[in-house]
Amino acid sequence: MSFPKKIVFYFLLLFSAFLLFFPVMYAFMISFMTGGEIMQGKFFPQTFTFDNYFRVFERLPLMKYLINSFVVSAGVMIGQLIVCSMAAYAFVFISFKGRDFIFFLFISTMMIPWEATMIPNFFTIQKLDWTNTYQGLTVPFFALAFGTFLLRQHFKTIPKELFEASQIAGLSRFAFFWRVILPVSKTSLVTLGAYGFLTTWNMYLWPLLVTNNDQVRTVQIGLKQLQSQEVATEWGVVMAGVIVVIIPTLLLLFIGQKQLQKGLTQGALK
Amino acid sequence: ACSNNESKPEPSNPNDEEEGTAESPGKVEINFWHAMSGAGQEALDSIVSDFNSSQDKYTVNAEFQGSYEESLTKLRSVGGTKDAPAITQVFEVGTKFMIDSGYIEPMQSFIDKDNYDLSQLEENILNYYRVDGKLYSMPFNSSTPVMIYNKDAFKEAGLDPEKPPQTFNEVKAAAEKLTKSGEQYGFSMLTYGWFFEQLLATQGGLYVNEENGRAGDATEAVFNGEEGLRVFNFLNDMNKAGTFGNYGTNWDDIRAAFQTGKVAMYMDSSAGVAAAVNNSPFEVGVAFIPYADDIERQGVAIGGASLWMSKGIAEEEQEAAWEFMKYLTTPEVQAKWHIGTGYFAINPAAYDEDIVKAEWEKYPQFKVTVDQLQQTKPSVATQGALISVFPESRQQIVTALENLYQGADPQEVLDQAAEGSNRAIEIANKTKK
Amino acid sequence: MKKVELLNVSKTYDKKTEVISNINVTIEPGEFFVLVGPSGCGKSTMLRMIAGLEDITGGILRIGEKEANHLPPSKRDISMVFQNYALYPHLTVMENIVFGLHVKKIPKLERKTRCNDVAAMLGLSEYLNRKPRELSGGQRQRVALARAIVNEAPICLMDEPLSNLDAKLRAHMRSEIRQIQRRLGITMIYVTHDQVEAMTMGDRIMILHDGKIQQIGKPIDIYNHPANPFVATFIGSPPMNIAEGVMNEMQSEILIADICKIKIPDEDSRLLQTKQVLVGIRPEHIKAASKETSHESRMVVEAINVEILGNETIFSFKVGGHEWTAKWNGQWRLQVGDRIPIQMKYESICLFDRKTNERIKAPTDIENFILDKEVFL
Amino acid sequence: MKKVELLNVSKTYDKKTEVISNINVTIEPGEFFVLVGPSGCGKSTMLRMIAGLEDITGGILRIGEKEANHLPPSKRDISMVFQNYALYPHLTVMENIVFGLHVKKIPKLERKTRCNDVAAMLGLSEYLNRKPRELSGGQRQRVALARAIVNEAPICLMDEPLSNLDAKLRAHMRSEIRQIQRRLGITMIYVTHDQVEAMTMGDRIMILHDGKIQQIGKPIDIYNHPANPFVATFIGSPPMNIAEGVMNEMQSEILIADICKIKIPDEDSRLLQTKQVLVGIRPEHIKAASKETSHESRMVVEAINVEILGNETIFSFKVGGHEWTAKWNGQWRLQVGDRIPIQMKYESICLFDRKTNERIKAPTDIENFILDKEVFL
Amino acid sequence: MKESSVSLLAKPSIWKKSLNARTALLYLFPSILLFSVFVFYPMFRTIYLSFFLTDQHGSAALFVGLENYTYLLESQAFRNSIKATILFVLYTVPAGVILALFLALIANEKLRGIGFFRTIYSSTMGISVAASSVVWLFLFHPSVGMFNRFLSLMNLPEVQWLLDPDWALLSVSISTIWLNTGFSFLILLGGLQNIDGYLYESAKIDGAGYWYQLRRITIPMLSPTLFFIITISLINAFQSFGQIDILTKGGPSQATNLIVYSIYREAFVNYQFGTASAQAVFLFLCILIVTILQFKFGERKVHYQ
Ligand SMILES: Nc1ncnc2c1ncn2[C@@H]1O[C@H](COP(=O)(O)OP(=O)(O)OP(=O)(O)O)[C@@H](O)[C@H]1O
Ligand SMILES: Nc1ncnc2c1ncn2[C@@H]1O[C@H](COP(=O)(O)OP(=O)(O)OP(=O)(O)O)[C@@H](O)[C@H]1O
Ligand SMILES: [Mg+2]
Ligand SMILES: [Mg+2]
Repeated sequence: MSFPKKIVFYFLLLFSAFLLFFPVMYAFMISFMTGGEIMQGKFFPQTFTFDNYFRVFERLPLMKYLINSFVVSAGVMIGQLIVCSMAAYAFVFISFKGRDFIFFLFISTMMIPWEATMIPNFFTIQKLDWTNTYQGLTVPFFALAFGTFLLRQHFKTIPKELFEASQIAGLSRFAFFWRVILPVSKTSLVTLGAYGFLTTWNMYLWPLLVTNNDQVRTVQIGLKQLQSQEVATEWGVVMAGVIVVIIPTLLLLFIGQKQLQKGLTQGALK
Repeated sequence: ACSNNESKPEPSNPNDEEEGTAESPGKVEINFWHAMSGAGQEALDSIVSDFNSSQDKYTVNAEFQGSYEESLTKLRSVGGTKDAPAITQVFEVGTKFMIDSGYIEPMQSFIDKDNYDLSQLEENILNYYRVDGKLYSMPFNSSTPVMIYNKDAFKEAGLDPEKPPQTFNEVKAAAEKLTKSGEQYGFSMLTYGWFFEQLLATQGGLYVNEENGRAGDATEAVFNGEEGLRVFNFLNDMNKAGTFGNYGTNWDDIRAAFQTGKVAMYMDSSAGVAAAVNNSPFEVGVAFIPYADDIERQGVAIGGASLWMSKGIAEEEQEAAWEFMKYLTTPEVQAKWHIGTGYFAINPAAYDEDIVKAEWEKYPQFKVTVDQLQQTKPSVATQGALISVFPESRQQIVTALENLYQGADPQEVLDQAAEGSNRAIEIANKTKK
Repeated sequence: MKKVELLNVSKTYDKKTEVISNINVTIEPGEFFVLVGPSGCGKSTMLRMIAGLEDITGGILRIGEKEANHLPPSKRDISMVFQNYALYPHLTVMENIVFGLHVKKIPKLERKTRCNDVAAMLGLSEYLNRKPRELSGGQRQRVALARAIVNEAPICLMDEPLSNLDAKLRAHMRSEIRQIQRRLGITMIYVTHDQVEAMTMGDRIMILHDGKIQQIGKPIDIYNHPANPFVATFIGSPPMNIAEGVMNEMQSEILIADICKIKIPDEDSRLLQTKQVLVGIRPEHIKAASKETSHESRMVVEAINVEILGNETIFSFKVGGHEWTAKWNGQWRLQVGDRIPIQMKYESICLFDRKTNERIKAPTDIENFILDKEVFL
Repeated sequence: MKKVELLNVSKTYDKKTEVISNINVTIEPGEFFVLVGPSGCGKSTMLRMIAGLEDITGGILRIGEKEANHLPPSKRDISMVFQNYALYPHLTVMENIVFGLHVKKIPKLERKTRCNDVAAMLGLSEYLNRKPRELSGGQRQRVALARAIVNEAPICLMDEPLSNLDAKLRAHMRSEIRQIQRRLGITMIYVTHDQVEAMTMGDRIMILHDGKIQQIGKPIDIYNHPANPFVATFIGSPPMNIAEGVMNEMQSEILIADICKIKIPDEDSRLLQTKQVLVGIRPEHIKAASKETSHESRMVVEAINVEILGNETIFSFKVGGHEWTAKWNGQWRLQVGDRIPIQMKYESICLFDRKTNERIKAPTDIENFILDKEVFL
Repeated sequence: MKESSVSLLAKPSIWKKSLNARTALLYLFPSILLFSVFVFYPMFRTIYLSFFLTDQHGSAALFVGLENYTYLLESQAFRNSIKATILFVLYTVPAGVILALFLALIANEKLRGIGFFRTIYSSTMGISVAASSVVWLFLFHPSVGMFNRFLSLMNLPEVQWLLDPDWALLSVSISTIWLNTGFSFLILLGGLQNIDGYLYESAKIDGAGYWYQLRRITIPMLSPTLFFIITISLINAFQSFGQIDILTKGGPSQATNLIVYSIYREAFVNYQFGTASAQAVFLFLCILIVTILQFKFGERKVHYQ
């Protein structure tokens, strides 16, 4: 690439990166400011104090929330991986009547607004006596049309000869699934896992509904608890909370970047 | 959707028991659902833990349940069952719903049983929650609206900072003077139905028929009468004149505007006074809310939330809840609450506590809020309206205000809001069992 | 070592058209049996029916003495090598090889020794710990082979195992597979569309076209006595040249594409009964005309393409509407456009009935040498 | 029609190892120049440097008379056919063909006529509105070709354009490409790793190995006079057999792998100066021993693999540590294990210096026929 | 012998067929069960409720037939919601996809340190709606927000981002676009990297410039990925909720009262499950129709390899 062209690209890259990351940087800066500084609308804090962070952890059992969030997100992730991969496996490697219809049915669930189903689901959870439990927070999300779709697309790229070879070797269906399909589809599984983990980590309304106390609550509720309605909000603390909440997911994203990208594209293409 | 309310009579959820194991076995444990976040939660948590350590019979678990709407949604699903929390905090507009719901035990029964002396509490607050002479819930976080103004700006504009405007016309005139085009608006008000209700009440205007819903189920909204129109005209005039700043529906936005000198006068909750004084780089004054010129000032209705006791839970839990509520009303606790949050002390004796005195020393503005409350003339208007679909109706008012600010006709938007509320009321009455 | 027998086997995917129809063949124990035919003729389908990967929709399949129509693949005592190898990409070479043994619960120690033996035999010992993607095409192919061999199944099926390899490796693997099959004495059913593979590897080959058997037999017999024009052009490279011919009863000669006449000897005059024939001649049987060649059987053609391959020269020319090729040994300095006198002998040509496509006459002057006769020992 | 000249061209990707080193060659206008070599030897790299798709890290490239090191690809007057065709899958055949013309802002009408002409020439007229994915491999290949031709660029580069095709189509395309190149008179630089393609298509071929030129010349010359053992075994199929040999000065003979002696005629006795040699002989030069064969030059070998290909028979046997092959015409009824008497003539062998790898002697009895001499007209 | 073979053929084939279906069912069982309980059942319940008025406890109280629907269609507020939703989709989807495409294009160049930029661009995927909306709330702040400060710094009139009904939807759209950029970017980048480099080399030899290559090669070749991301973005846009709740709560003047938010408010604040359900059914139909249209018309233009 020629030199002037390089300059143009670097300029675009830097400029976009700045714009895109500005909100995060801004939140980061505010998290170090005092109430007065924030109201004056500064960008750089006068001194970097960790007061807001101390206060966040003081005010809320944030560690507990983080751990809960982690357990719930990991739980949903694992659940989704199992349920979706099994469904996708059936769609790809077992031919049976009505397969396309059931698949269409699965896909159609992507279009149902979650808000429309939330209240009845809440009652269901209550009937099951699952409020305040991890299963109440996780199980409803195990079946995921997007995930099934993504994995199905990937499974389709696996040569069917692998299936046949293992049939000749005498492998059972499940053994084939377990010992061949899953290991071979690692990238897609990582992708779906990351997707499931992130979306679960970011959930707010559902965890709020099905929990009554701090026992299994997740960190997004904590974020909400930092903001007040009638009484003035302390923005510095809220932003500290925001930073604490996004750091684990950002870290996860940075680490899994490559894998994620690979897996996502496989799903995107027919 | 409530068929599940009669669910299995199992002991309440396992986590409570887990928590209980930490305590000595004889203790009665109750849950307290609240919607206090931010500073309110901080103060509340400390009161609850004080209570828990002040005696060894009861343990209260204060549990945040999201915003008022969210927590009410949850209550609806467990109300009347064993799973219901012993105490629930419900915002004032949910009062009618709670009374009708059948989930709750009226406070009055305990007051009678215990011979509790109600007179020690602030009459004007109790009035709101008293229906047919029965107190249904225990007031908790109560606030009234006040007008907060920028004394420095007053001086600058040649106004007397110690004599804030009182009537609509005075406010308009002052706003005119205070407005500096592009830099500072004279007056602002949060786009929130509560303030409209207050400006209505202080004129003695009613919100709904049937004596503001206190003589029976309201069937029609009447806020679009002359009092309501006055309020809308008041706002509309200033908006047209460019002296009114619109800062939307978010409490923090309007406060920030005031604190950064963008607005010279605005309506706030009494609970916001302390922050306004603290965060503003200028001197802050607090005044009564304005009233229509040719009319006598009636005073304000309270806002905020109260605590409700559940029916259908174990007796000793109700007992515990009652004990906790009594504890809450003690002057010491109320003093602490008042200072921590800016909400009123429901027990006026609290204002004599030293800590309050010290605080008032620092913030003489607090006194104005209490005065306003105590000078209120009790009537159905200042008691506040009772309707089950209040949240929806408030939303109608918000929309009406927003449209007003966009230049719509005051009477028209008001009528639309009334119409919308009527439909909601109608449906609610139709489906009421 | 087991026999495989197909009785009237047929297959249809859509219940309407038969992809394979009425196949009757017995594959003897220890035989190297090659299934050859153009793309889409049903070779894979047939192999997969034998493996149990497709249902047999008609007829009976016997493996050993047992009817096997409904046996699951793992019970058929077969091993199979797939066209694209079907190696498990997440397992190492060793794990790939012992995968089937693992499933069959063979003790670990034995698995290991068997794997090592096979790996040594196929020259894979160095690569046992690599993943398939770290191997070259030829090495992958050998892993697939190893996986089939290690099972010691008496029957081995291979579906175009060499089609992805380059020419050199292919030649090498051809002989390797053949040698392994001989050493182990297994019954091999081998699918290919490459006639060179079919010729060089098979004890017997079966030529399939449109799901029907064209001919079964030893490679050389098929080469020398093709049953129909399809077989004639399919086997042999460059393919046999074909043109329409007309028998002239009067002069007892064949007129090929109106430009060349060939005299029919008296003893073959019975052939004259069919008028419309197809005449075929293999490129190597088209010789340069020499001074001795009679005028009639001589023909002068114009080269339209010349390829000098070092040890042989191939040139092509037009006969009627067909492009014919001739193959001569050695390096011929020919140019495109050169007019080349050639001769065709009656003994070299092959005649088919144009209507029935049946062979009327095979070439008789095959250059068929027997070592003892030709060579001084 | 332009000349392409490489002066001392070299290329390194990582600034450490040279992938291509010191290439000096002039490709004449209108020449069909083939670049051949094993996989990874740098063929594509060299072609891409000529195309301007890779930087030239050393030396000078001239196209026509101009230095072209820093010209952008579009200014080099070239067209290129990629190994995998690089057809635009979202465009129709016609759009693919005229893509370059479109870019060059050639008027619509002319685009159309040129496209139709080229399509007709390559037999693509029927497919102009199809998408590449609806074409067979051979048709795709022709579209790629058409796209290159339609530009009427004086130089055309092709990178293994036939490697994805099956044998039959490949043979056909070979002659087609050759004919088109001749007709248009363009300069063609053609990359392949297939020696048959190199032999049959090139006016001259250049053999590359490890980024270095091994030999440049006419295909037949290279076949007959390979410069070193690498070239000798790379060109010709089956490859030339190679074994270590030792010169015996006393008896003026060569001892091949301790089992066979060949007498060196007196006139060649100067060859005896090198003691350690490599002896090469092409498979077709290994003949069956006949009664006339002298005892010394006769050898009895055991066949370890036999392939009867219908018109020729290839068998292999061990010589020293090497597997040798012999190719005989006709069908020989040989069995594996047969002991076969063969003979090798001094005239047929090729000798290389074991140290320098240089050729000492080329075979002299090439079966080189000139039409006029052999054939009666 | 023939008979026996026929009987042998017939029996197991039925058995085998049902075996396949049964095995498949076994694998699908968890999904089917969960979907039935947590998606289909509530959906049917929603449809059921949409024919009723509900009481204060949210249970069906009064059958009103299609009245909820007719009310909705006549209601000014709901028409407004539809308008807002359509506008929101129009604001967010094309702009979001184009922005992500732009980022993917510049991040697809082979430059030093490109990994850093890719990470930054994909970072919004890891930030929750709740967290980011809080930050945006602050950025949009009428008096202390960065945007207005910046505007006044440039001597431009300040904008009431979330308060002016003309701006509010746009402001929410901006934050939504930002929020969705990470995901779209990652997918588009992946799509770009899947395009065969030979195509570009071939175009280079033909002399095609950057823009020409972009228009004639990159975009068409990327079309399957674009199609995927547009579909997902559409569905997401129709279902955006969190940012509305935090930023505007549907206001000002209902300008941002998207259907999903309106459903939420009807159900959670007003406790009118009947109308909420009717809206939900309506929304479902909208998404379904848009998706079908999208597949029908969009896919034609898509090229699959
Ligand atoms: N699953 C299937 N469903 C329907 N038809 C099929 C199926 N598999 C193969 N066919 C058809 O059956 C015929 C034979 O296919 P088969 O795969 O056996 O050919 P083949 O001889 O192996 O060809 P190739 O050499 O290309 O592999 C083809 O016409 C093909 O289209
Ligand atoms: N972009 C690159 N970066 C570093 N090394 C490269 C690159 N491209 C090719 N090489 C190396 O350069 C050498 C020559 O590669 P090239 O592609 O020219 O081989 P080739 O002769 O075309 O082989 P083939 O027949 O397999 O196509 C190889 O060793 C290869 O690994
Ligand atoms: Mg096949
Ligand atoms: Mg190459």
